Amino acid sequence: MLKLERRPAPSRLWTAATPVLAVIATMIAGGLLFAALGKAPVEAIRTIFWDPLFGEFASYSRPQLLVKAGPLILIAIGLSLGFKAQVWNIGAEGQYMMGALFGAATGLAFYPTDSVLLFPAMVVMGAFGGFLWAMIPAVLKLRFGTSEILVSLMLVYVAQHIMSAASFGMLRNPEGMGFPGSRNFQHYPAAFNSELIAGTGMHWGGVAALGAVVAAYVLLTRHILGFHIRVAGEAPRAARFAGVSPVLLTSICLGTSGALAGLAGLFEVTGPAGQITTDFASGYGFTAIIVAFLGRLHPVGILLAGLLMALTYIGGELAQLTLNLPSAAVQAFQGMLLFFLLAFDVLANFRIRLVGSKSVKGAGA
Amino acid sequence: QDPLKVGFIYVGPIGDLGWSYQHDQGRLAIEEEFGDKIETVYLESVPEGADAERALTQMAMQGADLIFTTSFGYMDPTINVAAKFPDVKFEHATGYKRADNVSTYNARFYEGRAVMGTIAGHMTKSNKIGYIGSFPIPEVIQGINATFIHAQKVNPDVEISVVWAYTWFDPAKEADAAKALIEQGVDVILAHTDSTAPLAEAAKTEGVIGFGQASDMLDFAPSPRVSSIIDDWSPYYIKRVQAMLDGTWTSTDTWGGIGEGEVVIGEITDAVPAEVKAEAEALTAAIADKSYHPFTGPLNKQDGSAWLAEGEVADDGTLAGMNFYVEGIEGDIPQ
Amino acid sequence: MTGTETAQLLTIRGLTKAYPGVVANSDVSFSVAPGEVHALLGENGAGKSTLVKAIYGLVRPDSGEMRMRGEPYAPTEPRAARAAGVAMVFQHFSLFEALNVAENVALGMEHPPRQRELAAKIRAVSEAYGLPLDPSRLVGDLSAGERQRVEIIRCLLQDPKLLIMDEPTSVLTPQEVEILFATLRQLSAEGTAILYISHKLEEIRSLCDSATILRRGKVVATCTPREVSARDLAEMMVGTALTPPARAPRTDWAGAPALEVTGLSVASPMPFGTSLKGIGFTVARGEVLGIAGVAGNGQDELLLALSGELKSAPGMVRAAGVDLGDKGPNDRRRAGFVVAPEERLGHAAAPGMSLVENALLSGWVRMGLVRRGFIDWAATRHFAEGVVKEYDVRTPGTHVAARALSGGNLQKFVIGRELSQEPAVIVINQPTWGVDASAAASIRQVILDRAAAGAAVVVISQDLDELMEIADRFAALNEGRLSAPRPVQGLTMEQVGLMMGGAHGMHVPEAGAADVLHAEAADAEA
Amino acid sequence: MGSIDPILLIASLMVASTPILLAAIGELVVEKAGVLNLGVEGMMIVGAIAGFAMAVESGSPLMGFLGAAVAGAALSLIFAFLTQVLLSNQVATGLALTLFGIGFSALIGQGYTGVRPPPTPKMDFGPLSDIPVIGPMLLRHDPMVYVSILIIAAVWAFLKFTRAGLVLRAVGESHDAAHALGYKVVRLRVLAIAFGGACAGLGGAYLSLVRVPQWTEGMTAGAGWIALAIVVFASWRPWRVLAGAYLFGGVTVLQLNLQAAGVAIPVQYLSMAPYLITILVLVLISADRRRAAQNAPASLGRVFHASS
Ligand SMILES: Nc1ncnc2c1ncn2[C@@H]1O[C@H](COP(=O)(O)OP(=O)(O)OP(=O)(O)O)[C@@H](O)[C@H]1O
Ligand SMILES: Nc1ncnc2c1ncn2[C@@H]1O[C@H](COP(=O)(O)OP(=O)(O)OP(=O)(O)O)[C@@H](O)[C@H]1O
Ligand SMILES: [Mg+2]
Ligand SMILES: [Mg+2]
Repeated sequence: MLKLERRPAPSRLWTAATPVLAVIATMIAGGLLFAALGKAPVEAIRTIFWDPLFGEFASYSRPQLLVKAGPLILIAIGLSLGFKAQVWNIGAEGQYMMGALFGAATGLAFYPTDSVLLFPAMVVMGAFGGFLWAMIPAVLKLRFGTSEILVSLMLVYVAQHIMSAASFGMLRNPEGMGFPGSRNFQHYPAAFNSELIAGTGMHWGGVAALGAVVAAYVLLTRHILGFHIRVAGEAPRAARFAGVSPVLLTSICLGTSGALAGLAGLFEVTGPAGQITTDFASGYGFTAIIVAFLGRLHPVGILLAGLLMALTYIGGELAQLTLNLPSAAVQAFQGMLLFFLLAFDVLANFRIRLVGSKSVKGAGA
Repeated sequence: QDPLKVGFIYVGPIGDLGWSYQHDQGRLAIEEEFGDKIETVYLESVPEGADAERALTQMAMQGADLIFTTSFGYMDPTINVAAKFPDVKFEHATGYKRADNVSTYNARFYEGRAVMGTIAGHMTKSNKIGYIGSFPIPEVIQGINATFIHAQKVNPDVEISVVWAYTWFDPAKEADAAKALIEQGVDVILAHTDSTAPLAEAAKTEGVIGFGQASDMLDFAPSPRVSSIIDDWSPYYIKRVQAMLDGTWTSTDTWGGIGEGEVVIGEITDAVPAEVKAEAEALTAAIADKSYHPFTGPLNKQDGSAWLAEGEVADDGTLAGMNFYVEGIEGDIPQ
Repeated sequence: MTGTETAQLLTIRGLTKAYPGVVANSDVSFSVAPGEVHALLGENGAGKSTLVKAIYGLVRPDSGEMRMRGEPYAPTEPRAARAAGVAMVFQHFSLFEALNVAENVALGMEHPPRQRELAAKIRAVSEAYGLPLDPSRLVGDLSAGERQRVEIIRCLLQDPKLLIMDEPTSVLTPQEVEILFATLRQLSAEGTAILYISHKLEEIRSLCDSATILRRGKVVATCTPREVSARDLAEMMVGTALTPPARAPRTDWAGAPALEVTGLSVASPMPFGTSLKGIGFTVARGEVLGIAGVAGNGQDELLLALSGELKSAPGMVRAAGVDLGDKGPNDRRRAGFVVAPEERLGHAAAPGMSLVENALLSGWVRMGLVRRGFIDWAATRHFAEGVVKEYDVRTPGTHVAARALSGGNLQKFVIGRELSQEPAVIVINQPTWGVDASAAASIRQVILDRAAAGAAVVVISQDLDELMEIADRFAALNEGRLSAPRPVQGLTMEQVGLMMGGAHGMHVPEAGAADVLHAEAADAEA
Repeated sequence: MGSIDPILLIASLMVASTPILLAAIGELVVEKAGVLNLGVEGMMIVGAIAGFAMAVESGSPLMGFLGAAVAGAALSLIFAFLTQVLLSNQVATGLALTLFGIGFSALIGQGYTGVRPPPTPKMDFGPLSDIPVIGPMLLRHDPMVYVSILIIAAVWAFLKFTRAGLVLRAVGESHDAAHALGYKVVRLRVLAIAFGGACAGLGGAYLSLVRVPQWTEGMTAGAGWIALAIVVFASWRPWRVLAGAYLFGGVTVLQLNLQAAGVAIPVQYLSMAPYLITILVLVLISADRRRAAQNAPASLGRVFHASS
């Protein structure tokens, strides 16, 4: 029988090794899945993990990794702060949409303008939109003890409806022939979040993501607030002993994650997506939860996990194109990745022992 | 010589049995037609926006020569990617932006709706027909108007209730919407959403009929599905691929209907009386040979203001941006 | 097999159980006869609980043998133990707060009768033994003493042959202890063997027929407790001679009282907690105020209200005349407060964090470890190392997680962290809980030293001996109210017991209680 | 135009609510045992496809529902293994389960799009179903509507009257105390999780076999999350789960009925209503903190590790 023995302190070796093990195990299990679907497993794995980085068209897909990973990392960093403090914001998708809406609405309200202040104002409003949306569960939790998991989630659906109402009403492009959707920011230079250096895929969203990684790292390792966030997650009563106000901390965690998700939405709508449409949200807010866990709630881990996740998306697309791998297979594959990560996590905190059934003398005598 | 590589990107899964499914049927039709002269690739469930642009670029880089982008939301990504790949030809469905290497195409679904409206007007006993709308966009509003105009033509007492589902595809919600309409006494259901759920719901109540939408949905024949309006993209896709093979492809704007074979009226079942069936078939024929246009005056707008004078025919521009109901329909279009 | 062995109820020979890093029981042998009250003695961590858990089928020994009435006995789960007539009252209650008394009792029985019958039975048996209980009340709403009655009734209803009690009296007032002892004596007279674990040596001397003493998992002595002194028992447990703490002569400090609490009333933040009602006291510089009380009478809440974790109204708490009533923990720390809560792991320290991080936890305010929000890790490490060295904390280093320290060492670390901050006011709950005698002595010494240096000290403890030893004045918490403090000098145990609330609604069992029990048990079988 | 007939409205909300009702009562048992499984959506959709496939292959809706229950339970065992044996974080594991379930169901469902499942017959109550009001409102449904109510009643009776139910509540209340008394915490929790999975599977199959009936990818469209909300909303009491599910289903159906009846309320606001009302009720329920704390299983979501 297997027996788990808690390690006195988490093993550093295993903490670092388990994500790698999880990826390898996912490759094996995913290979089996693809084989079961009648696809060449090795080729499928290579297409997903190798080709986007080093394949024929890697010069295009590598920057695209950044484009795709940027919002994931930005949102995941915010979420990880909350998760560390046991504050479960799982409605980042809604905050992402509200950030995009607030920011885009600000930009469109001043259409047309070429003021250089416009874009910074939009950034602020984007962050504010996400912040505001996240403060709803925060306030309800603090005031009434309502579960932030459920409220933040319900608000995703509400945000989705607001999004679609906006793209049909308030923000509809007056020159769009009656079709839903706002003006395209590509044609609105003062509000457009363009590539900073052509061909790199790096736009302000990517810069913000990297900035967030660094800031979160400093916060968590050097700053007393980060320390308090960690204590709150580790031992809530010890946090209160240390003078942490749960009200303040919950607000900070939810507010920050909302603001970062809002920023991600703003950079996305003004850049890669280009416009507000009913289908603007494409699951970044939910995928970021996985990224946060995949990165073990550590800023650098999240950076890597975001890139890895982007890789599975882009590689998955390639596999669809070249191997006809159904898109559902890629989704199942991502689910497996998370399962394996969670499963191997146990190695960092526990020693696994094989125990034989030792005989107790009294029983036999 | 390499086979011609034709790419498709779909907004939903090809298994949605609706919009994306029908486009994929078109893809299969060209494979059938051209055999190994061509090769096809596709990407399904591609979100509109940034992902679409990347997907299109990857497809173009993988050597696609002709790419069909099958959702309105792919309009800007298509134009952007087309600018980067001047040698690749693009075909964007339902949009209005074109370029030298970007064509647009759409289907005149309202022509089919006119036929359905005629059948509905005859078949309803309660004089109430129900319409499940997806989103309040011109294409859907054309369909509601065309249905109502032709139902009223054969049955002046008819009323239409519209429920907006705000989704193209959510079977449970579509089923609930159909049910709500039936409970309001509606006995003919039309849907401009993509699943078979409304038909399945109609099947649960005696005497309620409906129509297949996007695909034929023959599983529900002979009743409740008494006929259907099928998006058949194959004729257009075959024509365009042929043009590529012949080297005669140019940027065009195509808005085909029943006459072009893009909109097909599915078999009218025996649940429909013979004379109604005959009338519907006559209307279909008249629309096909362009001797009749479903939007022919005299027609007023909902508020009673004149729209089309006697004998006047709506122009394509007005239709493409249609954002009003015709006289006789109650309720507002959500803004 | 000898005759005496079959005469014994339970015989244990060579029992060994090892945990990673500790051998909890090493070659333990002893036996218990029917009707015998047998004490298990030993320091914290000596292996007493492990041993009784093995008897109750919760822990599987690595080797060794157990016999019940001469028959091999190796319970694999508590159900088997209960079937063999073993019942146990746990050290940490095994009760469910959101369930009612009858449901809690039913959960500990093999074949409980229907709820209605069970309720009647609980009423009858509890009356007969002088432990009245309402079967329909939620356990969460009961006092600690009442909760223990639930556990005891649960055992009694099973008509046990062997009753194991793991530290049952730590939550009782002296009067309640008397009643419990009467019950136990009666059970023993009826032939029930009792295995009794306690750190209260006087109790053991008055109750038990024999004792087995464990040290570091091994049996180091057996004796008849009535025949030896408490001091001898203690020295057998520790293995060294003990010296009581020395007190420096009192200095009289001038000025306002260092700590002044007036009309302190706060609601408990815990779902089943006790709210504080109008607590008032003052502590002068250099003075130690001891606060006694049975667990669950508001000790935790009082500590939280003094530390600032629980906000009170302005004016309720003053230090040297400054109003701190509505200030949080860090503002109070700035004003000179240091606080050591009872629960070391999870409250005073974060289990998964290193000692350095745990030093930062409460030390940063007074020790200046944070500048403009940024942490000075080097200084923090230095502070932590200082505490470890000065307070003799045995640890491989300051990088290890708090969880990895033994209870006593962690307690030394926590006390050290707080006391080395040059405090003006010290509040400690259970300073030596779970700490071995020599370490306990040194902790008491440091507290007295701090008082001598001019700090005002509040010690909350359930250990009356400890309070008598270090406190100048004494008060008791009872259901959230604090009695008026009295000088320790000249206080009798009787008076202390009354201050703690006497025996909450209990009375000495009637003769013939056992008949009720047995009649009930017979019904249950039928 | 028309007005809304309350009899028909109630009849249709019963059908519309049944999937979330089934999923929610399963989750209630899981949470009563102290486990928070956020993977309801994933288990539902796998139940939807598994039930659909079984029904189509066997031609029997009954087999379909059985298959769905088995599939839901099987998927939930992944969660059980990770959280109960490998002690993983329950929130993250539940989310992973949902992600995996959605992808996996789409994979196995590829051959089933456009297939029509065998119809599930209505219950036959004979002349009873012609009783005015009661008949059309309550007695003209398919068997699963009644099964779902029976499950509620059974869970209620199980938790209230049986010893196993008492043990389950005890485990959810304090796993350490339950362990000390010799109850098999992990085994019991695994069973509860499997039961929750089976119920979620049934709920999914009800969607694909009765309510829609059709298989399409992603067809649960968030119903699993609503089920989770309803458990909290019901403060962990079985009959309130019924009330909560019917309330939510009622609001959903009502908004479509209002539209169909031509009531002039902006559609966008109507369609947000179910979510806003859920939030509102969650707030009202949790506002009474002491009550909420007493009803919530005290060990909910906490990892149990028996060290001895
Ligand atoms: N589950 C466990 N895993 C690892 N070590 C354990 C476990 N349970 C007990 N120990 C260790 O075994 C030793 C004996 O513990 P035990 O609880 O039996 O002591 P005790 O004599 O009852 O102490 P106390 O007086 O504090 O109750 C201690 O060192 C303890 O830390
Ligand atoms: N549950 C546990 N899991 C793992 N290790 C444990 C556990 N309990 C105790 N230990 C380890 O066993 C050792 C002894 O711990 P314990 O708290 O029992 O010490 P102790 O003998 O009571 O000492 P002290 O007198 O200082 O309290 C410590 O090193 C501790 O890390
Ligand atoms: Mg013990
Ligand atoms: Mg100890």
